[in-house]
Amino acid sequence: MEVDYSGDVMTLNMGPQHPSTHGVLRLELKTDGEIVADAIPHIGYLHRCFEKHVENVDYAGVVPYTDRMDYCAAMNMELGYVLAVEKLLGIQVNNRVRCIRIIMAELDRIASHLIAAGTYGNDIGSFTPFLWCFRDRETILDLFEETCGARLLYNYNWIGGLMFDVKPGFEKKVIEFVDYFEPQVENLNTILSDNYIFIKRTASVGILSPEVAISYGVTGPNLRGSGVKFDVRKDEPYLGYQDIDFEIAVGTGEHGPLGSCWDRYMVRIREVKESCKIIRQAVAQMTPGDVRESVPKRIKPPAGEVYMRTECPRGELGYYIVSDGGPKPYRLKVKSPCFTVMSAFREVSRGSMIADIVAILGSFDIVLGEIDR
Amino acid sequence: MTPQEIAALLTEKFGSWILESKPDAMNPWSAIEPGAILEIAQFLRTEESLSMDHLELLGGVDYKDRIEVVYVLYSMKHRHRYTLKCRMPREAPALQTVESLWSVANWHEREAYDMFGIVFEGHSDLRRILCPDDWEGYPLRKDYKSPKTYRDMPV
Amino acid sequence: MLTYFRNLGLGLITVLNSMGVAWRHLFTPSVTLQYPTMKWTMPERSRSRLFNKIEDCIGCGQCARVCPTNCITVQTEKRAKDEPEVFAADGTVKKLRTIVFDIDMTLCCYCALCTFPCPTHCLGMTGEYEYSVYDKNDHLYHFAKDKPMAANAREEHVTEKA
Amino acid sequence: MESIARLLQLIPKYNALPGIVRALLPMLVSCILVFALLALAVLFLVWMERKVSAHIQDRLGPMYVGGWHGWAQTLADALKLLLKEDIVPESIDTLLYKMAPFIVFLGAFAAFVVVPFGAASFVTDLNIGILYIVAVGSLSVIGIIMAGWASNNKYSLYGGMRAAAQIISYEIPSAIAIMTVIIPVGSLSMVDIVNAQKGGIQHWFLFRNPFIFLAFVIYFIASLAEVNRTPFDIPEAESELVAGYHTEYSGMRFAFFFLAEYANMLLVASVATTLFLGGWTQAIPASIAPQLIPGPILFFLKVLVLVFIQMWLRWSLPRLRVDQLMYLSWKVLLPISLVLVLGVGWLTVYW
Repeated sequence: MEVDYSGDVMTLNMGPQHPSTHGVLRLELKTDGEIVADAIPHIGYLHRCFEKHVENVDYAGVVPYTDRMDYCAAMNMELGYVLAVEKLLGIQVNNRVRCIRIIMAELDRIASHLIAAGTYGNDIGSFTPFLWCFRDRETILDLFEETCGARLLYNYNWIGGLMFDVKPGFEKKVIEFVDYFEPQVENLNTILSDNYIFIKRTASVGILSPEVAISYGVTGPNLRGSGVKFDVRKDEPYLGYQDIDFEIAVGTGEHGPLGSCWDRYMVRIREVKESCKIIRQAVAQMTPGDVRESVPKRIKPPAGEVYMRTECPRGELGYYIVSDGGPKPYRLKVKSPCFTVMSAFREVSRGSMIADIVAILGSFDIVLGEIDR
Repeated sequence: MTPQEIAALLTEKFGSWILESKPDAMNPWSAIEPGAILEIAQFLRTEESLSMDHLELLGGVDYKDRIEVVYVLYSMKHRHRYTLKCRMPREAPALQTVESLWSVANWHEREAYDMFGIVFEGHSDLRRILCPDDWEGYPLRKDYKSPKTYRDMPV
Repeated sequence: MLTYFRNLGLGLITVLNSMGVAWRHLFTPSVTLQYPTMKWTMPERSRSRLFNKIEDCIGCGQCARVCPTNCITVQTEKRAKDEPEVFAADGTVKKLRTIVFDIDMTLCCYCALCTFPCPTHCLGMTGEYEYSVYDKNDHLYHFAKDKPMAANAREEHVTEKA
Repeated sequence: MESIARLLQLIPKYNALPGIVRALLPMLVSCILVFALLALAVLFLVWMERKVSAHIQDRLGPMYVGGWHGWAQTLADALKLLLKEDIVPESIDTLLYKMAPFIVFLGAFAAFVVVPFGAASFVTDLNIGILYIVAVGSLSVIGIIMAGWASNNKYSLYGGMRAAAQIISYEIPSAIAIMTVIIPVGSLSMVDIVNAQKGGIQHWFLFRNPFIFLAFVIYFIASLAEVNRTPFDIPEAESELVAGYHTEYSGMRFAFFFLAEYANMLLVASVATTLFLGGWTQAIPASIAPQLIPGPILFFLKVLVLVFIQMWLRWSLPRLRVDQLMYLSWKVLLPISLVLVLGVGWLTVYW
């Protein structure tokens, strides 16, 4: 390996094991002093051959595997897969399952955004919001554990229904949590989002212009941070989102150019408030019914293919399933939102400083389990 | 525009290159001539009535007799989606890259190369993305035998 | 010049605001649970360790078939006609004798898919989460109690590990 | 120091010792006394930091070691660091690597020789007291750069370079802020500064005139940067540089860095109290009530309040970037401190 001493460009390996790479990611930084000339991401350290595994596990057994992809928002990952197979099988679920799925997905979105906001504070240097966010997230995890028994990887959404029905009094606890949680977001705002040092560190850093974002296929909060109003729940409503009214939080570029790290972060905080609104309406729409009503005994979908996309907290998650009529999926391709955002990272982070590399990476809120699958 | 109109527009514009199209399937698609992917993609992207600016998914599928690359395209303006499929022989699958139209294709094509061995001509840096760089074989092919050891470490 | 002082003032005010929030949190009660002394009461449906009441198990092998990670191995043996009748808890006649019922907890992904198809509901997930061991092989639980009677017994329902 | 010298007279055959020993011995004993007091204070400070940070973050902090609220936690940590294996990477610059912690440690502890804890309880009364502190305080920069360079690790090199730039550029505003106090007093000696503030709260420099009040704020911010505390803890920024200049250190060497950081915090707080908050003098005016609480206790309470504010800042503010840090020092603190010196000079002359 010849080493080129071509001047003062130093390659610094922000290696797979680094406190702020949100997982096992290696960034090869070509630095000139503090300025980073080029940041080449190397992924694949957490590749667990999800798509190969899935080819010899039956349809119902794939659900625990989909949890393992984006372990911070497992409920939404399951939901995407389950909706895709239901579309393939042509199953319609009753209203109760629909509402419980919306509540669980939105609670999971809040939990995932709390991780994003907490770790982002950590990356910028303020350690306290991390602990506050995780304290609030614990209440959500308790709700999940009480309903389906697991705290992180649930396997709660089944094809055609749910594993268990929610316990009586679950709705009251959810409303209690939402009422307690909404003012807590203000706390987070005062210490982090409106803090002048935080604004100076993030407001003019990592500008992702709308054209570059669309061309790189960036979706979700990262795209909405650049001002593009695009949300799968509004764009192509699934699961009954059409009769729930909520706004799409879009970056406004208050503190500096549009599409900066601060906008992406602020979109997530506003989205959490929207999720609270959605949960309240979904709880109101709940009707009694049997949750395992339309779970098929043998899952053997007809030969064919389907592409289904859902809005997971990190972006637009797409499942492309090809089935050959057998009990096992013939091919399952997952379109992971973090994978596309990571491909845009190199262009966004050119010419920024080392401290900004960490800020940009944190604002993208990536999970390496989903990138490497 | 409904998938039927898109299929009709495509067959009318490109005629011979569109081998087969199923606009009323659950996921409306049409199979195209592998060599013509760049022109058709260019047309789909720049045509005002289509303006497919969001390449959602670019994935390889290994049917035992052929290898297929699937392009799922979506238009943010008109909110419609369409899928293109290129069918290639299993031995030396090769395609032109669409990286110039949608930069998202860069990493997706690298993954297709890594998993299926599909060579994309004109790609900026075509190398393996998920597996280690010196990994032999293409894992997602149906006839793939996983090696017992990798650099004499048991796999 | 004006923005210079405005930024200075803005900086000072927001810094003091965030310090105020931190000050208020000094007096909010802390939420840590002192683990060894105070334990978390596991909710009724919590899923951690698998347990199989082998007396009820009729050796059907449904659980092994459904498990996505193939961590259950079931080997059974036909029960001879002259033997006394043996019944599972809910009265089903046990026609097979399970000679091997192993669950490898290191492979288990805690998805609880195996607990649903079980006809006699003998396989269940308990709330027990403190079962760490020094040697990995100790996580291979052997639930079967019956010994293989007929030495040359043809094993049906053999669901080997895939 | 005189009281210790008188104490030593009582030792039998003390006068038989040669002259030089009789001169040096009291100095040595008082230094060891101050060092012991400081080590104790640092242990208490580490425990306090962990408890303050815990309660701000709704946690409990150390609870088990040594009974009530885990007071012996730092003792246990110190013992652990003592017994921990001291990994020395092999391709390092051994001399610099081994010297670095001691120089940083030296810089922090040598300055306490001049700090007046009480009326008569200080080690020496240098007539250039405050200048000596500023000089010795900047000694630890050399130690940090040595550590950064010697551990042959790109991250610690970054940490070392950033520390050098930060501490040097923040010494100027803090030195100028100190000058605003020396102008009214007229002498550099710390004891004179405290004597000038005797007799109640209205004599404290903090409230003497608005310029000095602002100088206190500037000095406090600049000293935060000198001690590498948030929002200026860039040299050991956990999220970017893994652990900055002390990445490669472990065991006892890391303990020296850790102790030096807290000793620096204590030093900066005690200098601020002596200059602005009237050192060991009482807040209630002497006319109403004579000085009941002994000097050192009062001094230590004021230091504790300032240290608490430093900790409180650490757990509520994010971290500045390097160029913003330089901007703050050169473009904000320096001009304002110059104006303050002008103001104080004008006030003391014409008023």
